[in-house]
Amino acid sequence: MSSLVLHPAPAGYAPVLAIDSGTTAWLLVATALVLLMAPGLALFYGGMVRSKGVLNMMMMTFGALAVVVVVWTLVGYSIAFGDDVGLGLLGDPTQYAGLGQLLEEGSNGESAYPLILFAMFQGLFCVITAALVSGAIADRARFGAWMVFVAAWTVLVYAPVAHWVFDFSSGEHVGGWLANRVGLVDFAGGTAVEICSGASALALALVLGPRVGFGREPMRPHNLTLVMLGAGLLWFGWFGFNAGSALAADHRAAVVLTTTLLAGATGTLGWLAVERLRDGHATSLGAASGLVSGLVAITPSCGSLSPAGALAMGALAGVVCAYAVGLKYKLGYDDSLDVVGVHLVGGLVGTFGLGLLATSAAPTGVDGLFYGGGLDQLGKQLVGGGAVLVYAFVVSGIIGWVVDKLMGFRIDEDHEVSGIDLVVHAETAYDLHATAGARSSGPFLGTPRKDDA
Amino acid sequence: MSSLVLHPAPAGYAPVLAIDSGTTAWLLVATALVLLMAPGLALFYGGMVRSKGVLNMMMMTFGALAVVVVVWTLVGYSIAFGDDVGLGLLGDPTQYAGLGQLLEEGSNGESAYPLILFAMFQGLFCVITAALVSGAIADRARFGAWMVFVAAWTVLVYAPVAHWVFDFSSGEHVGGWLANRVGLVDFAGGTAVEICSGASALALALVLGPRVGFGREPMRPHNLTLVMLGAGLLWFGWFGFNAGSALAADHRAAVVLTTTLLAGATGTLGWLAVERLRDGHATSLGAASGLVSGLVAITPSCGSLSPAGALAMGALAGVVCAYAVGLKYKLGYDDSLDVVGVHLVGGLVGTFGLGLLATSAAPTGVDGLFYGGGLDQLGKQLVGGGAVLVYAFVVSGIIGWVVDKLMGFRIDEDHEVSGIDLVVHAETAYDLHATAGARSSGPFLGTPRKDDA
Amino acid sequence: MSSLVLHPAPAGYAPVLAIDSGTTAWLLVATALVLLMAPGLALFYGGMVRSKGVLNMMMMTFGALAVVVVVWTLVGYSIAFGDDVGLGLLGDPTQYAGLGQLLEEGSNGESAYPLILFAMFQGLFCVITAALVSGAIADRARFGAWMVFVAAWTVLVYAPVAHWVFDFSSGEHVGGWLANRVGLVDFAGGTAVEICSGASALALALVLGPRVGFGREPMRPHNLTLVMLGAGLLWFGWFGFNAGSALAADHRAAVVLTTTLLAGATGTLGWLAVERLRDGHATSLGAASGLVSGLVAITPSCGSLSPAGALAMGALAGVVCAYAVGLKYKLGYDDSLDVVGVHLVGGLVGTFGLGLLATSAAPTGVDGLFYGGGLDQLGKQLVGGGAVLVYAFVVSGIIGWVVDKLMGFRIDEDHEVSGIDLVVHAETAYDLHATAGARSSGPFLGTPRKDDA
Amino acid sequence: MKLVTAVIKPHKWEDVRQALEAAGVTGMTVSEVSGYGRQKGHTEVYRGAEYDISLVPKIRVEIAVDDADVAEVVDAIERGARTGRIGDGKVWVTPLESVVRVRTGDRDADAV
Amino acid sequence: MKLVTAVIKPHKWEDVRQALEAAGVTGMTVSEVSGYGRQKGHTEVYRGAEYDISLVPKIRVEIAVDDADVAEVVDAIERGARTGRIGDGKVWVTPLESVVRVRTGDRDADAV
Amino acid sequence: MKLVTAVIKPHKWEDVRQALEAAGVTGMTVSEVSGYGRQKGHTEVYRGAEYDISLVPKIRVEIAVDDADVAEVVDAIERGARTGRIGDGKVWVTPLESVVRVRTGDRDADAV
Ligand SMILES: Nc1ncnc2c1ncn2[C@@H]1O[C@H](COP(=O)(O)OP(=O)(O)O)[C@@H](O)[C@H]1O
Ligand SMILES: Nc1ncnc2c1ncn2[C@@H]1O[C@H](COP(=O)(O)OP(=O)(O)O)[C@@H](O)[C@H]1O
Ligand SMILES: Nc1ncnc2c1ncn2[C@@H]1O[C@H](COP(=O)(O)OP(=O)(O)O)[C@@H](O)[C@H]1O
Repeated sequence: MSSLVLHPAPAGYAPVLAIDSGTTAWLLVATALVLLMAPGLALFYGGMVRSKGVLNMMMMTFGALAVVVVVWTLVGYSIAFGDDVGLGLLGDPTQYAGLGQLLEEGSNGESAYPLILFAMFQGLFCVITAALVSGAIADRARFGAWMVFVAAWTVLVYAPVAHWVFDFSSGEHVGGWLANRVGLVDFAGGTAVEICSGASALALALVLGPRVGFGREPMRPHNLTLVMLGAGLLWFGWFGFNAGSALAADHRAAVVLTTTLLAGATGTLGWLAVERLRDGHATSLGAASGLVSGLVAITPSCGSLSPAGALAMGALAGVVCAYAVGLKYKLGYDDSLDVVGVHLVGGLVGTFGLGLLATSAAPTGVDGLFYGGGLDQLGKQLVGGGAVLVYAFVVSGIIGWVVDKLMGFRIDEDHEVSGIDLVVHAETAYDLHATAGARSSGPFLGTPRKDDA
Repeated sequence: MSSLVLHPAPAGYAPVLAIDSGTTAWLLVATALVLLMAPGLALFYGGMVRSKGVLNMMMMTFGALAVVVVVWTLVGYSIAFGDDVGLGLLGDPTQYAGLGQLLEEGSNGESAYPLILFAMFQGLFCVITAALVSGAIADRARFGAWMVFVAAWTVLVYAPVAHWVFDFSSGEHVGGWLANRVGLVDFAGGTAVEICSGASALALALVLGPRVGFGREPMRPHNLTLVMLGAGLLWFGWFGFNAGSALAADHRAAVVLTTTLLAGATGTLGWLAVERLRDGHATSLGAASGLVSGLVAITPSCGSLSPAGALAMGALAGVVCAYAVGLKYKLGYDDSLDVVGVHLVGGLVGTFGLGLLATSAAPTGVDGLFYGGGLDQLGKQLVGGGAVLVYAFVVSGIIGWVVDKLMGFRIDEDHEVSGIDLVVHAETAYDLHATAGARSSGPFLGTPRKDDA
Repeated sequence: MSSLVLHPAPAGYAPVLAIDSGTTAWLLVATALVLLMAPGLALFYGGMVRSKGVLNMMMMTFGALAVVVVVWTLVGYSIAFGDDVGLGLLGDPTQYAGLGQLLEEGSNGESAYPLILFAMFQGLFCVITAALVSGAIADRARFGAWMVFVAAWTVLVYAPVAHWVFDFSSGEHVGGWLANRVGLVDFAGGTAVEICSGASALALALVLGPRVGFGREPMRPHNLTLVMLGAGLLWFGWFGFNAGSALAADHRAAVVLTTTLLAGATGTLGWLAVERLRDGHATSLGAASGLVSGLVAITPSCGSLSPAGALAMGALAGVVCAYAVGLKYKLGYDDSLDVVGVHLVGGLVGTFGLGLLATSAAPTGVDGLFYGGGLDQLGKQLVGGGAVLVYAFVVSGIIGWVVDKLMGFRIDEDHEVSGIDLVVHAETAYDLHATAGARSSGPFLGTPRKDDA
Repeated sequence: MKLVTAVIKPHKWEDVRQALEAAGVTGMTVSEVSGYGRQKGHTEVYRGAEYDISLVPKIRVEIAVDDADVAEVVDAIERGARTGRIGDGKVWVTPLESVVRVRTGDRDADAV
Repeated sequence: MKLVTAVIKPHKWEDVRQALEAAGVTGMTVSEVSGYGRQKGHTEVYRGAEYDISLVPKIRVEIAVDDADVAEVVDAIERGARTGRIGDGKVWVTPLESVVRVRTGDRDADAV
Repeated sequence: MKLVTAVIKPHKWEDVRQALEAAGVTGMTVSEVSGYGRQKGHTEVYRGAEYDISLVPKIRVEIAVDDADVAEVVDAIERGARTGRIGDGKVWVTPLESVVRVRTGDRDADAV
């Protein structure tokens, strides 16, 4: 059944629609795919830290997943997709609070898919964005503080930004300013997800300060097979993220899947080419990083490019990000796992690059500078990207600062040196020795000891 | 295309249906997702044992997968979904023997999906249930004995229970007693999968007895990154398990996916909260365990709760199971990986809790005690949960005992100390040293030596 | 919506079709599933080599993924699915060059799915086939040479073979000789993927020669949990590979999914049975290998067998391949990870076995020898399998030889002993020690040193 | 001062540790090693190819002790580690010229 | 010749290496070990069950040196490894009867 | 009794083992260590950041032998381990005061 809805919001003026089983099937799967990006990211990040911090790294993603899902259900979805309460800045926070309203009504007659499914799909975008931020503060954040940060950030940063970017006006529903007034094109979240996570990450990295030994001690990835596996799961999940954003199982979704595949491939090749020429070796971490860079850049532009455009966009992102990750050593901020270098920079490449490479033959129907569209779209992209960057950076920084003052965001230096897994989670990730277990005494279930964490 | 069938059995009184491509697409994917739960579980369990037993742990899942698929095809599906041969206890074992009957007929005119697909989807439920059981007998079961147990258990335990719970009467087809006469609500297997696996696991743990050193020697998880990865894959697959049980790509499936997501999130938070307050640390194993607890409890109730109900159900399960896993040390049975504490207890929480928290606004249309439905549904749930618990425990115990007498279920104590991987599978999982391989002599393809196993 | 197209090419004489959302949803997912087979394979292979070569092994898959996607977009798809330029040997390489032609037209009125999606789905088949080849040359191939080989091989080997096997004539479109003139039945690539990869692998193994210490030094798998995980992901992805090849979400896809599940199960059991009887132990590597063997053999035959036939086919493949992997020690070629023993042999079992076991009750409607179809279909299978085997072996050998002459395909012996990860990629996969990182000096971003690679 | 080195079976480590504690030993250094001797290794099988693993996992314990305590320490190890089956391991004693505690600079008897 | 063996905290390895380099030591052999002593291990918690890990990670450094250099080498290690907190480790010295460089067959002083 | 300790290249372990077997050595203790010396390590690159890995993997073999056999054992190791290239490793010999076989309580020459 051909697609009957316009992307990405329900088309209010369309005839009353029944739920379409094909579209619903695809959205069910796409939602599951985006969920899978969470463990994918946990592995991608977890493999990149030292073995003494891998569990904490994974826990920041799993923790974010749990917290965001709850907060999103309670209030986040309403802020993002409720009727605008003024100026396109914020949705009505009470409109869908708790999501009970969506339990019975399958469709509002304007969508070919169940609205509650849309709410979950969008909620998982928030999860991924939050989890991405954690890459900047590896090895040194108190877990409780992180959980509190994520809750506040969901309400104050992500949900408003999602309203701006993803909430299209339709019928009597009024949405956000970037989507409807500015005319920003961001198919699957180059601004709301990538730039937002990168800018928030930079703010947090500054609030927490660098790891003990940053730039001096080696902090090389402890398990690159996890990184590669994580990258693979991310690519797989990204199909749901991007092509799911078409909100239909139609030709447009197919085009989006295509550009997502192509940009991942050339992102990989672009980064590897830089490494080969600059360092003499093409590394596996480079392949994984380039892949993600390409995917980041195609996220906003996946519905606006031709196959050739997607190949170019991916390659561009791969090359630019390969250089951008070196910045932190020069500027001295410890963005531990390069959220800025990959997601902020890659997000900017994709969001602005769309202004150049977009072709109206693609689903979003917009022409960029190189396709005769002039500077018009580029201007809109600059406004959208810039606004999200500044807002996310400032508000995340404030939240981080407040959390730090209230409860302390960072663990002790001693604990950091010992290893955060041990101190905060009372666990170590691996015990692979032939003599495993031979070296400790047995389980004991009694009076708990409360240490730091 | 909106859903045309009633859950979960074909509606015999409905007009003759054509196969719906959207529903079929979703069921194809859901079936694949449930398959993926098998490696997910293998990793989840495998990471939790000591490194000397991880391969055996994974092999018990892969072995169960292979055996169940064959036995289910030959006879299991018929017992579960064949016409009842009396009292709602058993389907006709010959009716679909070998499944050749389903090769040509796509639909019986009562289902919007191919029946052979339904047979596979249900068969994989049996796989997961069997594999769950293996968690109770880590590190000490003979592999051949396990394979024989699984075959017998599929026929004698799972298939009958599935008939009771999942086989709805329709038209001339008469199904099982719990679904049709008692009116048990078990959307995706809180009784047939969770309680059944937990009770069977307890029986086997008692038959085999505790591991050498249980409660004295430390037996801590050897690789928590595998556990986290496994938990992630399980959550992803669980969407297919639960929302696939809607047997349609419609609003009901969307609601089920929603409750599944929410309960997993609050299950995680519930368990972590207990840990933080009781032990002082929130652990990654706790996050993974809480997640699974929440998913277990939502399995029967995923179609009966509001979003708020799902949040409550998950949290409840996370808290209760966090305490329940300590029972084994008190009572002295070695349920090695807490199948009882998580699946039996979590399954009971979900099955009985549904009697309290169900709302008729949700797909199954039943009101629990808290929603003005009185004690009626709770009573049905108690009967259903209790019947499955007792039946699975007794029959699994008998099968295990017979297998033990016939061929010996347990490996030698010496072998257990050396490590089951080495002795039973002639393998070790890891060789990560820089000097890998330098310490053994080369491959030899000749006269095999037959040792134990 | 029931399937409206014939497998596997658009049916030109059918009425003009609209895109079907259910079919499109399934193809979107199937394409994602085939993508996931790439990391699945990378893990499966990566776990099987020594720890000093795991990254290179994974990089050969990720590299192939990136290169093939680009080459396929530029020209591969056109060669495979463009209008035949003569004798059924080759499609018109310019017809869809760059795929821009498919950006706007959703369907050509002959397919129920977007054509650009079909192009991506097929492109990923080429990715998997290329990546499979790398298993034969573990631990010793220069990465740049591999990348060049893959590009040439995509154009000269895979794309033509795909044209022969997968490009069905329809309307004015003329396809390949094996599919249309010979009448080869190869549902999902027993010839184009399995035999082709196996024969290419054998050729490359001969071009590069054996690893230092082959047959003398032990080279045992360094991480069997990765192998098991990889096998699990492969099975999951294979559902997309095989059932996606139905190009519709219908009863035929359901049958294909069924045979794929069953053959994987009995493949596992077949291999384990051989091991148990021959060596005395059932190993996890055996389970993973048997699973893959069963899946390989069902790939061509998944649309032609009854459930019973699929059980038999899987078991046969498991048993035959368990013996076939020993050949390399006897014959002295170093097919490092048994691409020949599993994929070539398994592909032959499936392709030829179809001539015996096919039943016209299954989707492809062909009867094999045992079902009263005589020798007719077997003959066609022999021609198809033989032609692909010879062509792939010869042309891959020539490409490999040329690459070796031009740039050198193999790394130095010294480097091979040190470990290819270190030398070619300047990385090591694991640093799991408690003292991780303590033993090297910190990061330095400056003048790169160019070594070998 | 002497250095007592023991190579023992991994699962006897806890027993040895307790025996040493009873003998008054408060410090030691432990490492994972592989043993080669009368106790044979095992065979592993990968895709039908057999690999002979000749080494077996052991734990090595090193203890710096006063000359006077050597006999008691060796005795404690023997008691803790003995199973009576092949592969129980070895204990050997080497002369030590000096021992230093890094934290304080204490020497010899004061250092352990 | 003497063999100097040092057991130190892992994160002091780089400092020790530099101190040794300054003292003219150009070769050594390093291994990962676990220490048991005054510095206590930690407790890990898995599903509510507590495990006492009594061993702490250490690095052992072995250096064969000329008799004349022993004092300087021990000194360098002390300087590099000392933090003043419990668990800084031990250094001990044993007599060596001979040293051989495998590559050349050089003996003793020529061999290190 | 003497303790012969050899630090060798990992891929020469099999040759050394065979040479020792030929020399009548039936027991030894083996461990994974890292070497620092003339043979330099390598550079690894992660996201453009270079890390100098100064240590190279080695295998250490310890053998308790009768005084009479020391020369032959050292010789066997030299033969097995030598490639003539930098990094072949070291062998050193220390005096042993006693050796005990845990299983039997046998001492010294009877214990190895
Ligand atoms: N000559 C030796 N030098 C050093 N270590 C030895 C020697 N002989 C045996 N060992 C160590 O002692 C362990 C036990 O020795 P083994 O011969 O197997 O049994 P047992 O000591 O009971 O006779 C070996 O695994 C090895 O680690
Ligand atoms: N008697 C001993 N013999 C060998 N090693 C020892 C001995 N005592 C301590 N060690 C080693 O020295 C390390 C530090 O000792 P510890 O008692 O913790 O602190 P400190 O040396 O500061 O008093 C231990 O972890 C252990 O590795
Ligand atoms: N003074 C020393 N004390 C202990 N071990 C040493 C010493 N010098 C070298 N080694 C060990 O010997 C190994 C080889 O030494 P190296 O200087 O690299 O080569 P070569 O022995 O061929 O001159 C080193 O990796 C280290 O393990």
